[in-house]
This record gives sequence, structure tokens and C-alpha cells, in this order.
Amino acid sequence: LAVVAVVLSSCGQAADPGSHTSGTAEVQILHYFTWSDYVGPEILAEFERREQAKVIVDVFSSNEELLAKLQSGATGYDVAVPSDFMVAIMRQEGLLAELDAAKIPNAVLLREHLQHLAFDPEQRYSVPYLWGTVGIGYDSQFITTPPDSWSVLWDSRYAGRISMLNDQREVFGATLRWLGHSLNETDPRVIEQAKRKLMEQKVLVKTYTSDHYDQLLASGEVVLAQGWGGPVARAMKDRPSIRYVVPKEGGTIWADCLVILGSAPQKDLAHRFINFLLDPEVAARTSERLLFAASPRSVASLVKPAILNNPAVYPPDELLGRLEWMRDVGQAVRAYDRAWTELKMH
Amino acid sequence: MTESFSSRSLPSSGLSSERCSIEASQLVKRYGNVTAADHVSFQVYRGEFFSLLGPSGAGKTSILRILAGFETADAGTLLIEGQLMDNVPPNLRPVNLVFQSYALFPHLRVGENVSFGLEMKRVARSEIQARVNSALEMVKLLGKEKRWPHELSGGEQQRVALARALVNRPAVLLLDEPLSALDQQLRQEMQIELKTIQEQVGSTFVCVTHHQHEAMTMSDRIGVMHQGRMLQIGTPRAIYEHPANLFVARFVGTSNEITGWIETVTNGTGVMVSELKKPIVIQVSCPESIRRPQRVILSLRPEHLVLSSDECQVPAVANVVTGRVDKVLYGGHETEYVIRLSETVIWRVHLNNAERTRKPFVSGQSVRIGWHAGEGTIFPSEPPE
Amino acid sequence: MTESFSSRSLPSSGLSSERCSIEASQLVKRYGNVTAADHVSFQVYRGEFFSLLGPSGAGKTSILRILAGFETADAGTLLIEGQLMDNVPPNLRPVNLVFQSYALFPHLRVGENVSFGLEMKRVARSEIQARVNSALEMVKLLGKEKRWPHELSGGEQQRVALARALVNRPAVLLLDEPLSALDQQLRQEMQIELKTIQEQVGSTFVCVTHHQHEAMTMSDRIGVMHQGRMLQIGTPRAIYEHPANLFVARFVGTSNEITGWIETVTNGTGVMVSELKKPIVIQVSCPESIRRPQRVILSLRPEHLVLSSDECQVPAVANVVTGRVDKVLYGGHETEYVIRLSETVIWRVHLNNAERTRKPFVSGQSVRIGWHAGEGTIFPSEPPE
Amino acid sequence: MLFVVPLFIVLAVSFATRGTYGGIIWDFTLANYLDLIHPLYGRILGQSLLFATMTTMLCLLVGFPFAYYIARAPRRQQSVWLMLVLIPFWTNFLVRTYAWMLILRTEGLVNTLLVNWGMIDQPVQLLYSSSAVLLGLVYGYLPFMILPLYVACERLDPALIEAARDLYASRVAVFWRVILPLAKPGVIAGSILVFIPTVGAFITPDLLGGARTMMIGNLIQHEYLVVRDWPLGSALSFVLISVVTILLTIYATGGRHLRLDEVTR
Amino acid sequence: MRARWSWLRCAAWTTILFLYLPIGVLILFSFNASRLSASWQGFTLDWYWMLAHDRSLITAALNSCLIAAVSTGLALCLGVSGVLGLEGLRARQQDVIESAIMLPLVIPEVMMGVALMLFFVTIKMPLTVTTVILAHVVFNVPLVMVIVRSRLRKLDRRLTEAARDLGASRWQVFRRVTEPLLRPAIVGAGLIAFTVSLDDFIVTFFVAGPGATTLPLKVYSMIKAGITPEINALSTMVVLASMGLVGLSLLLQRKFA
Ligand SMILES: Nc1ncnc2c1ncn2[C@@H]1O[C@H](COP(=O)(O)OP(=O)(O)OP(=O)(O)O)[C@@H](O)[C@H]1O
Ligand SMILES: Nc1ncnc2c1ncn2[C@@H]1O[C@H](COP(=O)(O)OP(=O)(O)OP(=O)(O)O)[C@@H](O)[C@H]1O
Ligand SMILES: [Mg+2]
Ligand SMILES: [Mg+2]
Repeated sequence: LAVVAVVLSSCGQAADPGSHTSGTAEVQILHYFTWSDYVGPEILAEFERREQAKVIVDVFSSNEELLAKLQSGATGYDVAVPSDFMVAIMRQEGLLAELDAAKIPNAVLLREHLQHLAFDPEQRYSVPYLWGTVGIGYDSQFITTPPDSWSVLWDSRYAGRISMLNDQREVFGATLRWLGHSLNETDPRVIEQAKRKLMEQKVLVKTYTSDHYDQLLASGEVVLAQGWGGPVARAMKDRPSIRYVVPKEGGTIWADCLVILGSAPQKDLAHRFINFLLDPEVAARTSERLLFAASPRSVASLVKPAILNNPAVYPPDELLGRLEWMRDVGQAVRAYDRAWTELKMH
Repeated sequence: MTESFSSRSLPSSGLSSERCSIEASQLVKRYGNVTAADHVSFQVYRGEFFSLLGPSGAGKTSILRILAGFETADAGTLLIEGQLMDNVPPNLRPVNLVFQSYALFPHLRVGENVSFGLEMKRVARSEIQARVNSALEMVKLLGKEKRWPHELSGGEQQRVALARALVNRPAVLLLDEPLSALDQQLRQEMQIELKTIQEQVGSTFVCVTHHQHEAMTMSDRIGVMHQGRMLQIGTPRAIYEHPANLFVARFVGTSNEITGWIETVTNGTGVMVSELKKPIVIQVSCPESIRRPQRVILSLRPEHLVLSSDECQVPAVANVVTGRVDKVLYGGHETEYVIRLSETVIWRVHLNNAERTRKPFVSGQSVRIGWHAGEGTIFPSEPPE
Repeated sequence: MTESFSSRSLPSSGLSSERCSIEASQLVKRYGNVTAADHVSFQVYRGEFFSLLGPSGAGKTSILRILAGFETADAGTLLIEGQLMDNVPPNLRPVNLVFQSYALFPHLRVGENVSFGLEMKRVARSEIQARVNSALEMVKLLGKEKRWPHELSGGEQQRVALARALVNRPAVLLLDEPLSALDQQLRQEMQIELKTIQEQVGSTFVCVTHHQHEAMTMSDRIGVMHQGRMLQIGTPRAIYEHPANLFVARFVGTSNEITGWIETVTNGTGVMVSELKKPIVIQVSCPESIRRPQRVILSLRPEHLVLSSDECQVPAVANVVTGRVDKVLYGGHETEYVIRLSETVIWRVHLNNAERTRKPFVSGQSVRIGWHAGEGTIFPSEPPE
Repeated sequence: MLFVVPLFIVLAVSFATRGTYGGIIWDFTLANYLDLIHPLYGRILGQSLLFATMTTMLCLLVGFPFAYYIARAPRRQQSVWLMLVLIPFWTNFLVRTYAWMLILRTEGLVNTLLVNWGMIDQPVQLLYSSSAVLLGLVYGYLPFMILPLYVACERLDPALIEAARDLYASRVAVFWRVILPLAKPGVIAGSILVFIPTVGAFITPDLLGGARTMMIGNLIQHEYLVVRDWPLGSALSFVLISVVTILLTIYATGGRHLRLDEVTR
Repeated sequence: MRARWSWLRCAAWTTILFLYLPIGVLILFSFNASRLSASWQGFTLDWYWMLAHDRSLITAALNSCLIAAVSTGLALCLGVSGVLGLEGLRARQQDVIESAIMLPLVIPEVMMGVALMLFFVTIKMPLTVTTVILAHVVFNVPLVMVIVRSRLRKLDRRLTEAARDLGASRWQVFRRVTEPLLRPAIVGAGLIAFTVSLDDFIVTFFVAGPGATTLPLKVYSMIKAGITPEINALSTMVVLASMGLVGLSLLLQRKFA
């Protein structure tokens, strides 16, 4: 009983974060709905100091969760950070507010390949913020000849030392590229073909995971991992022999974009916040901490060379041509879904 | 006789209610198909010690729970202290109940248990103290206030329960099998103590028990219950010496029985022929109600029987039967002899062990049992129930 | 006398063990600082009904649990059927225990409860059937095999527990307060039944009880325990008529006591001067052990006392004291009179209610109590304990 | 109120259809249920049920001695034991699971010890196996088994055990013939509390099982969140609920107790 | 009995070991220099230091405590009163109502979450801490009821009757007799409920509104950027703290008993 009592009392102090939702304080309050750790505490502090505002960060762990929530009418958030394909969906679902370009001067300073993207041609709703690629992280100690094709994931020499992402689109995406199709293939027959390939591969795969392949690489559990650049880069810290490559068949490019929600209570502040995050020097810091590439042109001069030259974080320019954006495939998703389920049950 | 007669009188016989602290008439309580109380009527006079006596399942507790207000009667009326008790909740009734197994609050100390009722009634602290102490003193538990219930012996717990009820100075105190959990020594002491306390506080006691001897020693009047019906109400002597029917006769004491036919009846004393193997003639006092010839059962109390061994002469008694000693149950101050008159007829006779000189009867020995003319009670041989 | 003497003999007195089914010597059992059994020694002969009698907390159950093997004695030796029982687990002992609260398996039907032991012993199905039936028949429960324990009355449950133990034909049957949960009527029946059953099966019964009368009526011999010590072992008559000390005298029956000084002793009969307000001279039979002058307590059994009202002449008895009737407890076949001799001295006398003619004594009336010379037992006034 | 409403909402949703970008379009259809008539889903469900059953068994195996022990321990200690059982679960589930992964993986604690003790010369693959999943599930839901068992055992009258011993029952016999039957209510309650969540579990299988197969839990999760096909997900959930309810009813009535409270009595 | 006893004790301790093995590991790795806790890279206290300065994490933790505590409290009130209410009814009604209440135990979490979210949205209730608490109450009440009810059934009805007889109103009976006697069960139920709601992710996510981020939400969303040993540090603190509390309460018991 004592325990319960103490816990209760300790939570007395915890009351304040809750009470912020009532938003009555004279200082403006911005609700930032994002991936955890996407914004460093010191950066927030800086913004708050500058704007005399308060930023409350709420977190989600997948684009779909974000969507599910907003679709069902959750309100109160100002700025969110959906990934590219999700921006498209949210736009169609009318969840986004139009951006006022004038209020985001930094937005025009983005790298070219991040401008006028298919999911938001006129850049009316979103600004790319952090971006990166999906490729292969491998341990150069075991794999002496640097792989340059997705086919290495089918190489039986590495049986049981391979990890794949636990994400149907990415897994199929890689396969489809390898087979010379688009990431966003909707033809059931092609998907079927990819599925068969993956079924062959399954015996070699140690695990499908999207969250801890960095650990696996670093600890040597696996020597080949399909994954995002960032985590691979993280693994390099613990195990320098880790390398990262985007195969010649090409792979996914992704970008998490800053958007303002239609239901945002604080649109002005939101604009200023976005602009602030896109400030090259702020973006650079974020980029260094998260090991994802930042979108502003000028970060190149600001991030440490070590990071800048790490292909896992900043893809070399010659690569850009081979990358493809992932799009929502509409009802074809059921085909993927069924294929994925069958793969799992194979 | 008079008592035993008046005792049968029901409330309808308009006793002035200021003499009564409880008037129950035609109470009915059913549980599903079981009838726990079947048109039960009785009165309890102010300041009297009234007992409900009956075998397990007779409906005693049910009646008590109706009085206390935990059950509501399906029919009938109940007055306590002259007030109608329909939908008066338990906590507002001028009665307190001492539970069969005490139901002391395990999480409260003795003192707190006793003071509970007073606190509920918002009595002043100081007064509470005083009354609790006096109550504990009355039950000889002063100084044990700080104990926990589980640290007390059965007898002590029983007394705490008593104190907890008494401290509220209830008009009526209800006790459900107050002594059943105690061992014999304690039991006998508590019987006397209870009686004494009742005389001290002078409030009405209604006590449920299935212990015939207990009921007799403590009570002013006893109501004998069976299968939810009230069979007889009267003083201990009345129900023992003039039982209303065979069941009562058997329940309130040892009943040695012999069946036979009434032959002739001349002004109250009749002649009955037993149904034993070799029929014998018995002189009985029989009520007018008996039509003859009729099959009857004669019930004799053991203390009216005189036991003698075959050879030595029988004392001057009118009626004699012979039997064989089946068992000898030595009981200290008295010995009980189980005697077989025939295959089916078994009698039990107590003999006081006073004369150490006289050699006791032994098992297997054949004996004579005699009694004076007119002893015992006659019942029609097919009892109402 | 002889019995009472032989009864005091301890196992050390080398009784041939083939006559004994239990030989316990110097058993000691401690719980923390409580000594539940303090060098207890006793023997139980084959086929006898032995009772352990004592107040609550005397250590009876502890002894029984040691016999059954649930507790191990801290010291002392125990032989059952001539075999040493050191670390023999309960399930391998030739004894069965009938638990104080029956401990019937609630998840098994009556029949399954009874057959449990046999199944454990891997007895053949067919035989099990037969034995279960005979056991149930013995306790008059045939036809109730399919009932659940909670569907039975207290008495029936008790009999099931009995059957469950008997069906195993144990050399020794242990019973812990077998009748304590029953009401008086059932109790008396079961007492006789138990005795009968024991005679039928002829196996040894060891029965724990704190009910003095029960112990006496059922047992061949009784061991009286108090505070973990065995005070006296003997036949009911022996312990009742020749109690070894004051505690036994008080525990096994009513003990009317009077303190005084032994003056002269001439061949066995002594003269004692009471300590009442006006001292009176009493003739007593006193053992040699008494040195004189010595302060002693004379304990008298009620059945040896003759009650008479002041005015009418006293029957020819040697000793007379006077007192005042304090309470009259009508008990059906007999009436108990609580009589106050002085402030502190209170006696209890039973009178048989046979002679309906004689008018009973009433409360407050002053009476004379007389008894023959040499009645009663003398104890040194500071008892050993 | 708050308890039943969600159920009906979902029931309704399970008859709707999916919008192009997820979401719900309210036109009545049985399509979702028809889609489920496919051996694939059958296998998934079967597998999940199998896992849940095994988990429940293991929990019983591990939980019973423990519960019995604390039930017999001195009063004061009992509460402490219970707290000891609960405290680990005040840490984050994901973190706990990660800890297990650290323990189980190829250079993990277990392998290292085994190798050092020379029981095995080659690290064995413990992680990403169904046994790992079982382990994780048992670990995750043990308390829900222990508590009811404890309640049941604590009520168990020691005199009954002694009675059985006195009637020639060996310790084993005592357990099977007396203790277990009497603790049955607790067993059933525990089983229900463990079985239900384990059927729907999805994180443990993903992390410890390497997501190499799919549990009904994963599938529902997947449908709701990844595919954003709420109608299908709801349909799935409904099938699951009904199956589980039926199974449990059978199980419980088998033990002559149906109502949960009965069960924990 | 000895033998059985000893092996039981072994079993018990093994179980405890099993329960605390991962805890030990995560405590260990809370001192590991490596961010990935992939391998041992040397001792450090950095994570504790970072934890101390990570506002969002601490907020989340406190949020969790708050929500868990409040919802547990509510669940206890509802559950206990519900149980007492049920006692009054006929067996048949009891069954019906009860099975309705037990539903949340059977519904898959995701579904539960979505359903509740839809529910709140339909009744135009803005998602806030409140909604989270309500949701937690929904799945905690059944747990509480199951546990408390089992105890209530063992409670001697005559005790409450005795209280009534001694002049206590229904409320007084509860305060002075029922509640104290049920306390063990209530505490037990509270602990379970607290544990469950402290660790709930799915339901919470759906019904959580702005500013209502709990620890599990935080942790799960850290996956993308990588879960840092800060969490281990936090968990360590939690475990040690609760251990301390238990010890404390023990001492207190000793003192008063
Ligand atoms: N709550 C109840 N539900 C169903 N039947 C009941 C209930 N209470 C009592 N009865 C039945 O009513 C009858 C009378 O019960 P009651 O308890 O009044 O008898 P009693 O004289 O008190 O018996 P005992 O001496 O064993 O206490 C019994 O047959 C009993 O089975
Ligand atoms: N398990 C135990 N732990 C501690 N003390 C005990 C234990 N069992 C018995 N005692 C103590 O030993 C003494 C004898 O107990 P025991 O049960 O043998 O007495 P008893 O004669 O059976 O009493 P009763 O007639 O009440 O059953 C008592 O003082 C009791 O408190
Ligand atoms: Mg009763
Ligand atoms: Mg005992």
C-alpha cells in the first residue's frame, strides 16, 4: 500500500505536462508530433527562447500510426513529420494545411533533387526535412569483395547471417528493383514473381527486423542487413568494419517532411518552427546527431566531413539517379499484403 | 399446568402489549421451496429470558434474523417494543444480535470491537470509554482491550461478542447459539454467567439453541420449533413434564416409550395393554381426548423409573416391565443404563451413583423396571407430524 | 482402587508389548516457548478405547499428530504395534486419523472420499467396492455415496470421516474431537454408535476430547492432560472417584470443595476442621501421605450430598454444613442447586426430579447439606501445579 | 457501457469496406469475412492458438510450485513475494524483450556460459526460434498465472493434505489427487488470463521470433496499421474473439466453473 | 514434508531468478558505453547523466506514472463498488453483467485501441490525458473485479451484518469493515492494474492526445532513431526504487506489528 501511496504522490508533480493540453498559458504552445529524438532538447530550448513559446513534443513510431490517428479525427497537433508517401495520402485525405512559402524562406534553399517531388509537385503542403536511402549494410571483414547488387542477399554463403527489413514494401521493393521493376509495381504477376524469389531467400534470412539490425551488425550477429542508412552508420561506431552500399539496381530514397496539419491551432508559430528547423545550421546539428541527411543545400559546409562523406548518411550524388521514391499503391496493397503474409507463413 | 396452558395462548389472546417487548404473529419465511418459518407466532415479555429450541434446520436462526432485520418475513407482523418493524433497517432497530460464531471484527482490537456500536451512534468519547469499560468488566475481560480477537480463547471471544452487544443497552438482545462453540466446562460457567448478566441488565434476551439442557437451565420460557413451526411455548418444567406432542417429548429429554392399546378409562386413569411380546397391563393417567379403544404411545421420563435386578424384590410400584441391560455408560455422578425391552424397544435409565455400596448392574444382566401408576404422558400413536 | 492404581503404572513398568498397540514414552514436543507435550508417557492396549481428556491447549491434538506422524517429537520414543515410528512417514503408518473438522475432500463425492485410502493402497476395484459399502453401511450412510460432502449435515459428514478412516481397517484409529461439532442429540447417539462400531471392528481407538462426560461414557481408559503433562491415566471410574489431584478432580466432574485443617488421624479416618465462618468438624478418610496439622482441601462429588431444608430433620449422616440456595437450574430429569456456603465457597448439588410430590427448594432458601463420614477426597491445599 | 460500446463499433466496422487510402467506407458487405475463408488464415490462427496453449502450459508448470510456495510461506512474506513478482514488470516491455535478446543471442549470456561450461563447443541459435518466442511469452505473462494460483492455493486447507497423507497417499498422489483438483479454479483463471493475451501477442513473436512467421496478433496489427484495412482487421479480430471465447468456455466448463469470479475463488 | 519443502523453495528461487535475469542484464547495460548495447564497450554513467537532462523522457515517465496511478485509482473505485453492487444481484444477472465487463480481457489490444479511439471521436471527446486514463480504466476494471471479487466471496457475510446490527449505515459498513478486510485483495489488484497500465502501448497510442505521451509511446517511437541505454538507466532506477519501497514498507510493518 505504501508503494501505491508514494507512486501517487510522485505523480503529483507529473500533473503539469498533462495540464498543458488545456493550452491556457499566455505563452503560445506548439504541439510537435514527430518521431522520437527527431529534435534535440537544446534545439527546442533555443527555439522556445527565441519565440517565447513552448513546444510540446508528442511521438509516433510509424507513419501508419500517425495516419490512423489523424484520420480518426485526433486534433491539437500543429506540426508533424510524415514520410514522403504518407504526405501524398494525407494530402488526399485533406489532413494538411497549405504552407505559406513566404513564411518559410529556408524552404527554397533545399537541394534540387528534393524539390518539386511527385508527392507534392508544387510544394504547397510539405517541406522535405531529413532524407536518406535504403541499402545494404555489410561487414567488410566477412564480405571482402564489396557487394554491388541486391543479389548478395540471395548468396547462400551468408546463410543465417542476413537480416531483412520487417516492412513489406521495402522488402518487395528491393526484390522488384533487383528484378528490374519499379518499387511501386502494381502488377500482381510481378509481385507474385518477387514473392517466389523471397521465398527462396527466406531460408538464408536470420530475421526480419526494422528496429535492431544496427545491433545485429555491430555485434556481428549478421553480416548483411537490408536497412536505412542511419542505423547502419550508427553500427559503424561500434564496429568500424561495417560498410554501406546502395546496389547498382538502385533502391528507395525517402524523406521525412515537415507539414502543418489542417487542424493546427497555431499555424503562424508552426511556420516559424518549420523555418527554424530548416535553418542550415540547426539542420546540420540534427543531421549529425541522427545520422540522417538534412535537406538544406548549405549543410554540406556545416556537417563534419566524416559524416558528410559517409555514404550511409549522405548518398554520393552519382547515386541519386538510381533512387526511386515509394508511392502508395492503392488497392494493390492487398496483393502485397497477401504475398507478404504467404511469405511469412512459407 | 397453568403455565403450560397459558404458554399455548397466542398473541391474538390480546396480552397488553406494554408487557411485551416482542410480539410476532403468523411470521412466514420461505427460501425457495424450504419453509424456514411457517406461521410462527409468539410473544416475549419484557425482561424475560426466552429461548428458541429446536433441531438443526428448524428455522431458529431464520426467526432471529427476522427479528434483527436481516431477513424480511414473507408474511406476518412483528412488533418490537410496541412498534411495527416493517422495513425498519437493522441499524435502526432497538435490538442487538450476538452471532453464532461471534463475528468479531478481526481487524479491530477487543476494545474497538466493543466501542464500534457506540461510535456508530456518535456517543461522546468519554462516555464511550466509561461504558466500554463497564461492559468489559461485566464479562470479566477488563484489561484485555488491547488484545486482537484471534489472541483470545473461544470463551473470551464469546464474552467479547456479548459485551459488544450489551454495551449498546439494547431493549432486546438476540443470541444465536451463544455457547455452541465452547467446551463443556466453559459452557456451564457461561450458562450461569449469561443468566446473571441478564438479571443485572434486566433487558430481554432471546436465545437460539439446539441444546435442550442449556435452554432449560437458562430460560424463563422456551419455544420449541421444528420444521419451521412453533410446536410449544412454555416454561422449562411445562415443556418437560407436559410436552405437547411426541416430538417435544423426545427432543426436550430422554423419552422411554412403549406402545399399546387403551382398554378402559375410569375418571382419568386408564388401563393400557402393551404390545410387547408378552403383553402386560399398565395403569396410566390419560386425558379425555383419548377415544378408546385407541393405539397410543406412553412416554416415560427416566427419573420416574426404578431399576432392580430380577432376584431382589421390586419396590411397591404399579407397573413393571422386564428387560436386559444392553450398555452401561458410566457418567461420573450418574450412570446411564441402556436397556432392551424387545427387539425394537430400547429404554435409557439414569441411576445416581450415590450409594457406592450398591453394586451396579452389569451389561447383559436382566432387570426389572418399575414406575408408579399414572406416571408418564400418553400420545396418540400416529403423531401429527 | 485397583484399577486406579494399575492405571498409574507407566510403560517403564514393562507391560508385555504384544498386548500394547501404542507405547509412548517420554514424548516431548515444543513450539517455540510453548511446551505442547512434556515428557508424556502412556500405553494403549490392543482393542481398547482410550481417550485423551483435557482443556483446550492441553496438548491433546499435538500428541495425536505425533502418533499420526504429522509432527515429530523433539524427544521420546513411540512404538506402534511394536515397531519404532522414528521417521516413518504418515502414509506408511498403520494408523488413521479422523480430523477435528473432518477434512473431507470437497471435490470428491462421499463414495470417492471413502475409497480414497484404498485406491492409494492399490486395492482391487472389486474389493474396494465391497469394503466401501460395508463401511458406509456401518455408519448408516448406504445410498448416499453420490452426495457431495457439502450436501451433508454435520452428523453425516462426521460419519463419512469415520467411514473414510475405518474402511482401511487401521490397527489404530485416532479421533480428534470427533463429536465436538455435533449438537447434543446427535452427540449422544454418535457416542453410543462409536462405541458399538469400535466393539464391532475391535481395533484400537484413541480419541481426543475436552468433553468430560463424553470421554467417560465411551472410554475404557482415559488419560487426563493439562499444560502438556499427563496428569492421570485410568478407567473413568478411577479418575472420577480417585482423582490424582485437584485439577483432575475439578475437570472430570463437579467438585464441591471445602478447606480446613486435619486435626487427628486414627487408622485412616481423620478429623478436619473447616475454615468456614463458624468452623465445623468433619470426618474424612485421609491417606497416610497427609502429615498433620496440614491445610487440606476436601472435594466432594454432588451425588454424595444429601440436601434438606432447615426445618425438616436431617437423615442420619455424619457431616453437615448449612448454606443458602443461590440459583435453581431446572434441567429436566434433574435440578441443579447452586448453594452458597460462604462468600467464597459455592457448591453445586444435583437433585433427581423423581418424586414429583416433594416440593423443590427455592432460590434464597437456606438449606442443610449432609454426607456420610469418609466421603470425598482429600488434597493438600497447595496443589502441585 | 464503456465496455460494450467499442465491441459494437468494431462489429459495425467489420462489415464496412476499405477506402482507397485506408479509412472506412460505410457500405455493408460480407467481403471481409469471405476474404478470411482461406487456408492461410486458418494456419495463422492455428499456429497462434498452439503457441498460446503451450505458453499457458509452461506458465502453469513454472507458476504452480511458486504460487504454492508463497501461499504456504508466512503471512508477512507473502506480500513481499508478490511484489517481487510484479516489480520486473514495471520496466518497459520492449526493453525487457531487448534484454532477452541480449541474453539469447549468439554471443549472449546463455551461449557464453554453455560454451565455458563445455556443454556445447559451438554457440547454438537460440534467438529467432519458436522456443525463444515461447520463453518470451511465458516470461511476459507469468504474473497473470501466479496471482490466481496463489489465491487458490492460499485458500487450500492444509488439513486436507494431511488427511490424504494419512490415507496412504504419497506426495505425488497428494498433488494429483488433492492439491491440483482443489486449485482448479485458480488454474482456470490463470489459464484464461494468460491464454487470451498470448493469442493476440505480436511484439514478442516479431522480436524474439525474428518475424519469420506470423501470428494472428501480427496479422491484425498489420491489417490495422500497415495495410490500413480496418474492416478486414475488425473481421479478423471478431473471428479471433469468437474462437477464443468458445475455446475458453469449453475449457472452463470442463472444470465445472464458467464464471471468472467463480474461477478465482 | 521437509523434502517437498526444500525443492519447492528451490523452484521458487529459480522462478525469481528467471524473472530477474533480464532485469539484471538491462541494469548491466545501463552502464555500457556502447549506444547500441551490442557489446560491452566499457563502464560509463553517461546514460544516467543524459537521462537526468532528457526532459521529454522524464516527462513521459511521469506521465506514465500519473496515468497509471489515476487510472488504477479509478479502476479500484469502479471495480470495488461494482463488485459490491454485483453481490446484491441474482446469480443470473451477475453472470450477464460480469461477462460484459470481462469483455475487454478478450478483445485484441489493437482493436480495443481503435474502437475506443473511434468511440471518443464519435462522442466528440478531445483526445487528452483524460481519454488515456479512461481507456486504461476500461481494461483495468475487469482485472480489479476478478481479483477483489474472489476475496469478497471469502469474506464472512456475518461481519457486515454484525456492523449493520451495531447501527452502522451501509457506507459506514464499507468504510469501517468491508474495505479494511478487503485491503489485501484491493492492494493486489491495484498493483496488477498499475503494472498493466504502466506498460500499455497500443491502446494508449490510439487514445493519447497532444501532451499525453507515455513512456511506452516514447520508447517505441525511439526505435527509428535507435533506443538508447537511457531507457535501461530509467528502468534500473524504477526497479531499484520500487525495491526500496518494498523494503521500506516491510520495515514499517515490522515496526507496527
Ligand atoms: N439463505 C438461505 N437460503 C436457502 N435456505 C436457507 C437459507 N437459510 C436457511 N435456509 C433453510 O431454512 C431452514 C431453516 O434454517 P435455519 O438456519 O433457520 O435453521 P436453524 O434452526 O438455525 O438450524 P441450525 O440449528 O443448524 O442453525 C433450513 O432448512 C435451511 O436449509
Ligand atoms: N503449530 C503450532 N505452533 C505453535 N504453537 C502450537 C502449534 N500447535 C499447537 N500449539 C500450542 O501447543 C499447545 C497445545 O496445542 P494443542 O492443539 O495440542 O492443544 P489441544 O489440547 O488440542 O487444544 P484444543 O482442545 O483446543 O484442540 C497450545 O498452547 C497451542 O497454542
Ligand atoms: Mg442457526
Ligand atoms: Mg485439538
